[in-house]
Amino acid sequence: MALITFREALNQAMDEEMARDENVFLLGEEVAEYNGAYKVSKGLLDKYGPHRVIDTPIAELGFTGLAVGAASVGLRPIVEWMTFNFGLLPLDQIINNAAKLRHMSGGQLSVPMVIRGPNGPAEFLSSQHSQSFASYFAHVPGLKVVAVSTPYDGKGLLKSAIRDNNPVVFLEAEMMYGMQGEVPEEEYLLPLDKADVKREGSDVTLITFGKPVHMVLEAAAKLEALGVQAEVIDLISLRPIDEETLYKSVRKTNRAVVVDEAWPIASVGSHVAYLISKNCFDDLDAQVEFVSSEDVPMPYNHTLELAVQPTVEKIVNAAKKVLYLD
Amino acid sequence: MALITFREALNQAMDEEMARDENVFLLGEEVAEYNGAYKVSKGLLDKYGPHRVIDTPIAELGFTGLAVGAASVGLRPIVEWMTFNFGLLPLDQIINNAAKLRHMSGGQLSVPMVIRGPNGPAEFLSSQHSQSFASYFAHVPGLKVVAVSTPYDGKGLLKSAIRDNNPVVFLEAEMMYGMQGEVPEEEYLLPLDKADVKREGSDVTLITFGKPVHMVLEAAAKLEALGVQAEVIDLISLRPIDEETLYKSVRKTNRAVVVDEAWPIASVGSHVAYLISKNCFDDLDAQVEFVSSEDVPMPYNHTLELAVQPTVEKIVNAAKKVLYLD
Amino acid sequence: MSSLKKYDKEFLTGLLYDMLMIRRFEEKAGQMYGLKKIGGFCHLYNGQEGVALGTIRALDLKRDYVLTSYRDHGHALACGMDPNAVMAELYGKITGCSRGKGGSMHMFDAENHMLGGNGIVGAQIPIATGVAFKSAYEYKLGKTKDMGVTLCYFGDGAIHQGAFHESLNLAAIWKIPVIYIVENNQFGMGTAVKRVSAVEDFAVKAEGYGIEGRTVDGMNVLTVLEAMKEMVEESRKTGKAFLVDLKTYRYKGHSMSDPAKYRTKEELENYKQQDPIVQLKTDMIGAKFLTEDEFKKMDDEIKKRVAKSVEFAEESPEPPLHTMYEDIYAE
Amino acid sequence: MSSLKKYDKEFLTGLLYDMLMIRRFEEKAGQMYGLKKIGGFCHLYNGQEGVALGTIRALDLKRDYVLTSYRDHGHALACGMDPNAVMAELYGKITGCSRGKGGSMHMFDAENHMLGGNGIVGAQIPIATGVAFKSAYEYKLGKTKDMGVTLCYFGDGAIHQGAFHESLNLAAIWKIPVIYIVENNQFGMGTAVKRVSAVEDFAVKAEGYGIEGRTVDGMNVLTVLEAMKEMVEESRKTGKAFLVDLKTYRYKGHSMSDPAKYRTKEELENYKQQDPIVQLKTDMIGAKFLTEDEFKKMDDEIKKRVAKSVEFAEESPEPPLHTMYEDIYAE
Ligand SMILES: Cc1ncc(C[n+]2csc(CCOP(=O)(O)OP(=O)(O)O)c2C)c(N)n1
Ligand SMILES: Cc1ncc(C[n+]2csc(CCOP(=O)(O)OP(=O)(O)O)c2C)c(N)n1
Ligand SMILES: [Mg+2]
Ligand SMILES: [Mg+2]
Repeated sequence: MALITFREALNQAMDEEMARDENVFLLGEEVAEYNGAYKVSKGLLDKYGPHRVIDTPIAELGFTGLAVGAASVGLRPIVEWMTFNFGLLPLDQIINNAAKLRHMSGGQLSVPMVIRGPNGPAEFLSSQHSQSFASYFAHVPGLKVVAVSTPYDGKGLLKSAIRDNNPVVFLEAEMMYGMQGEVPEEEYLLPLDKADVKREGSDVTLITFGKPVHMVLEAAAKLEALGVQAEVIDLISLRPIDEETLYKSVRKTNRAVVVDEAWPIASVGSHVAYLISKNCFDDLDAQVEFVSSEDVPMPYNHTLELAVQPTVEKIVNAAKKVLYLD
Repeated sequence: MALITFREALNQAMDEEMARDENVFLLGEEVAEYNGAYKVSKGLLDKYGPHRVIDTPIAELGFTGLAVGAASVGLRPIVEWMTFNFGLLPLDQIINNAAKLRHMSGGQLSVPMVIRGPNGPAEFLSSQHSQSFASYFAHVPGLKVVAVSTPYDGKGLLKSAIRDNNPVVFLEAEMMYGMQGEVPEEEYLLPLDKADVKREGSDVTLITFGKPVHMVLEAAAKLEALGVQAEVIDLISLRPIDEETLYKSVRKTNRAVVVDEAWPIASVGSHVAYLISKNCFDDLDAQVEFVSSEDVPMPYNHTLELAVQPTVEKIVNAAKKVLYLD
Repeated sequence: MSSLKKYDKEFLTGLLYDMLMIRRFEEKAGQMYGLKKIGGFCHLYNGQEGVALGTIRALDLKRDYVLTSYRDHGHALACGMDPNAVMAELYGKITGCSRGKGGSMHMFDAENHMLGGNGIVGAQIPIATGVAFKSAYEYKLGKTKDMGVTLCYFGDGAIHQGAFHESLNLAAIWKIPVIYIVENNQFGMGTAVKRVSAVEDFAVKAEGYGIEGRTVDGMNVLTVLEAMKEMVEESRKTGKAFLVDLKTYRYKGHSMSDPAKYRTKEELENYKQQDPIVQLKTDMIGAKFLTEDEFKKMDDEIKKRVAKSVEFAEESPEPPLHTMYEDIYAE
Repeated sequence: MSSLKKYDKEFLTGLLYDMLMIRRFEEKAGQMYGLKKIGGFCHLYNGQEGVALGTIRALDLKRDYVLTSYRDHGHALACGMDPNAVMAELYGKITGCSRGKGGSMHMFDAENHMLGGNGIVGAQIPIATGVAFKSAYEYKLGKTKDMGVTLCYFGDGAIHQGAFHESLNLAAIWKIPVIYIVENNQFGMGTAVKRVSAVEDFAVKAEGYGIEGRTVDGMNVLTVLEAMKEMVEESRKTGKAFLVDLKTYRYKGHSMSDPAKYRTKEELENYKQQDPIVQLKTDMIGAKFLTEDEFKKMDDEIKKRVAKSVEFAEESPEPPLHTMYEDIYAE
């Protein structure tokens, strides 16, 4: 195992898949000569040349739609959106086209593409640049959606996403690119549709995905100090949702807290909280708690922006609530 | 009271508000000379002229953004999107601008505009033209979101929406424009943030919004034949959600079914189902059931497209389930 | 008018047959719509046949591609799709090209390189650019000696969409062999082209992207064909993109529900004088490639073929309920 | 170079002062960013001062409007915003123009008609078109005799966004008094303009919309001013829109985190030779409107003013926590 950063893990995944299949190519703003706004594509231009690692104009609708078309005739584009905040501009191409071309053609076409980039709150960026749009994609049949939280998962899942024959929305986080983690030297793939138990425990199930996984693990450590064994589930797949893994855990712990860094209404988090509320109705000893971001646009001021988001403290408090410890 | 159609009710609302305030204007594709794709703006061009009833090119991002700008300096645009399926193209202007200009300017600007048009499944239109995007707007702070189900509500709410100093997303339905209902002759306004109990009952609470209200009322009538008194709540406001009205009802009936014609994951419906699950945890005698559309793109074939959506039968069955009648 | 001499009779007869097939097919589709056998939006192609045939016959559909909007029956048939599959799709039957999932707006025939059929105005423009990008990609990687060319059709209304702007720039800077064809039928729904554009001739927009623009009479199928052959050939070799303003006219309303009150009878009649089918027929008779009798026979044959497609659609089964869960994800 | 003779000394001194204020303000902002007093993206304006001043001084900000991108400190100051409010906003303090909600990318001053500051590339283009639409609306309803003019700034990178295309068409067909200004600083982040555009001069795009295009040297503030005055006057009377390619250069990286390795030192030095501040200063000294000493004094005064803004920002309180729920909905 090697200790590498998140960006290196993602880079390796793309590198290996590009070496493996000539039809895989990467396009996006600043991905080539600049090596990526967050340096995730570092070195790929040198290795694969300008025909396969392509700097685009700032024209998200155009180049995303181009990727949809290229995928529909057999190429395997990886589209990097500099951030998912800019993903509203090309959204029509994902929701109305990538997700539906197969359906509308009665199964004649497939759209093997990956849309990846940082999603969710970053730092000091105010309200247009610090949003989680996970729910917009999770909502839509025809897409697969995964959110990653560790270099290990990142590499294995991105490789699977690239090989998948469907449009896969791949959610990363700006604040995680520098995080380190162990990654095997040998090749591996991870399933796109499975949740991962990141920590075992018997007293309460904490469920989240993406960057907040780390905060939730911290909260679990804090809870341990209080004598509470929290099980932490990283949802990973936001579409489809691996319900079985969730219910198995909650049927054991009888308590659940869901954490999502998005706004609350119509979020992936509240949906998961409902699924558990419904399907574990007889097993739950308390209401399912849900920790989301405050229902406000993100302020620039750092104190406020931290206060707006989930925190370890908020998660611990939510866990205490379902454990009747407060 | 006069018996008028939904389209007439909406037309009256715009007409009255345009007569009242010179800053109110309507723009969209085919709203002027063609009198609206669904004839909602019939006669307004003749009455208010081409400067205030404006046919646009097919450029949703451009004319929606134009409306955002015009509103930020004091005009009161009503933007008609021919359908909300085309609302993905201008989404950035709603989510990143209309909803945030006030915030990013520290309260200096306001954006008094209405975005209206048909949302949700229609008929024989396949998957790009038959979608409900309610959750995309309900998700976002800075917006107000209402869905209407009767001519009476439509008129009173649209008038309030036009007078509101915030961006209001106003969801109609193609299949409802011809429906008739009683509307008072005298002027009235309705609050944008209140749910409406459309039918009182004591045994189970059925919650929905928009077009499915009618189907849910039908289901309630069917349930009555089985001796079950269903209370039907029309959510109306999807942002903010009138939680009080919901909980009051569920605390009385101890059972709830939520109906939403959207896809299930991260929908307004599953969010409401979660809110009830959580906040009425001790009052619920059964899990909250949720009837949504099937998690698939809409097929063109009519038999399939009806089967994909909520039906009276599915709603009755869900109610029976929470009443343990099955 | 271009001289007929350089074409052989068989080719011209085929061209006439194919245009007439579209005309008769659309007439029948309109009729079946009236009988409620077909539902939803249904955008007929009557009047524009010269465009589809004149452009698509310039292609080699083994490697070239076609993408268009919701007004797609004509292109589908011109690409060689079986009328049965098109009619059955209009009926929403399982035997339709899209298994009843797509309907009128979503005709697809992957094998014949007809890649739809798109209901979002302008959405096919980036997608078509991407299809053509694949041809450029393989060429740049040294896999092919020249390139497949993609024809991307859209309306005079669609040209104001941002997707148009973003795509043309991409095609220009990346040398993508795509030919953008404005089927300029003078109206976007009820909106006359002049009410939403400050320029009359869309070819003028090409210069802003550093590509070449052309204006072509879309009512004469041979004029179209000759212009297209030139462009296709050049694009195939160089990856040069073109923007073509093809002037045409639609005889029917925007869709079946539109009475088309926004235009005069005289305007419509004026265009019918230039009808692409009548023009070719007349020229062929003039050149002794055709007699009135032969034409009549051809027409009868076509009508029979169309009737057969209706029969096929009528007799085809509905898609079983479980198919609603199919055709969503690929393995 | 335009002759200085027609200007009075006071006006020119003001122009020089304002440009230098932006330069010194940005230098200080960069410094404070280095000290982590300011966070996030911070896009400096050094080198482009001639654009903001040359354009905005052609306006009457009682009725004209300014909207720009995230690279907005320069425009904010040029519109007459208090440097304290700008610096405090960079610090995220409650005394900032946007109460610490917006930061570097979102400078707003509604009173001075500076309407932001937008972080989404190109998003301000339709919005500015709408602000100008209001002026046209009131004019068409007979409320005003002529129109307020809106200046809409965006970068050479932004021009490829669909929002640009859709907006220019609207402005043209509805006679909206908006002047679209490409601040063509040669790069969008690390991407040289030529790598993403097949045309060199963006003014050529104007014709495709039926509006007028101009190319102007953005490094000479008086050249800019004169060109702008003409356009503003015409737009005010007729609602004519313009597209202006203003050639300029940014001295710093795209944002504070960009080392700008994608360009040569020579290129940068070459542009610094044409520095807008140095140009005006030299010309003024040549015309005996200014001495080196006076310039030095002016510079000192400006530096003090900027230092004061830092002091103000430092001493200002953080926004209280409850303000996170404010400024979202209007009454
Ligand atoms: C993005 C989008 N906006 C609006 C519509 C509704 N609509 C369908 S066709 C049409 C008119 C298109 O006109 P044009 O591009 O000239 O094509 P034509 O129908 O004349 O072939 C409109 C407005 C749509 N389908 N998609
Ligand atoms: C829609 C969108 N895409 C991408 C970005 C990221 N981004 C911010 S600035 C920038 C470059 C813009 O270049 P240009 O328009 O030339 O303006 P300049 O920075 O040179 O002033 C990019 C790609 C963004 N903010 N918004
Ligand atoms: Mg047209
Ligand atoms: Mg630039």
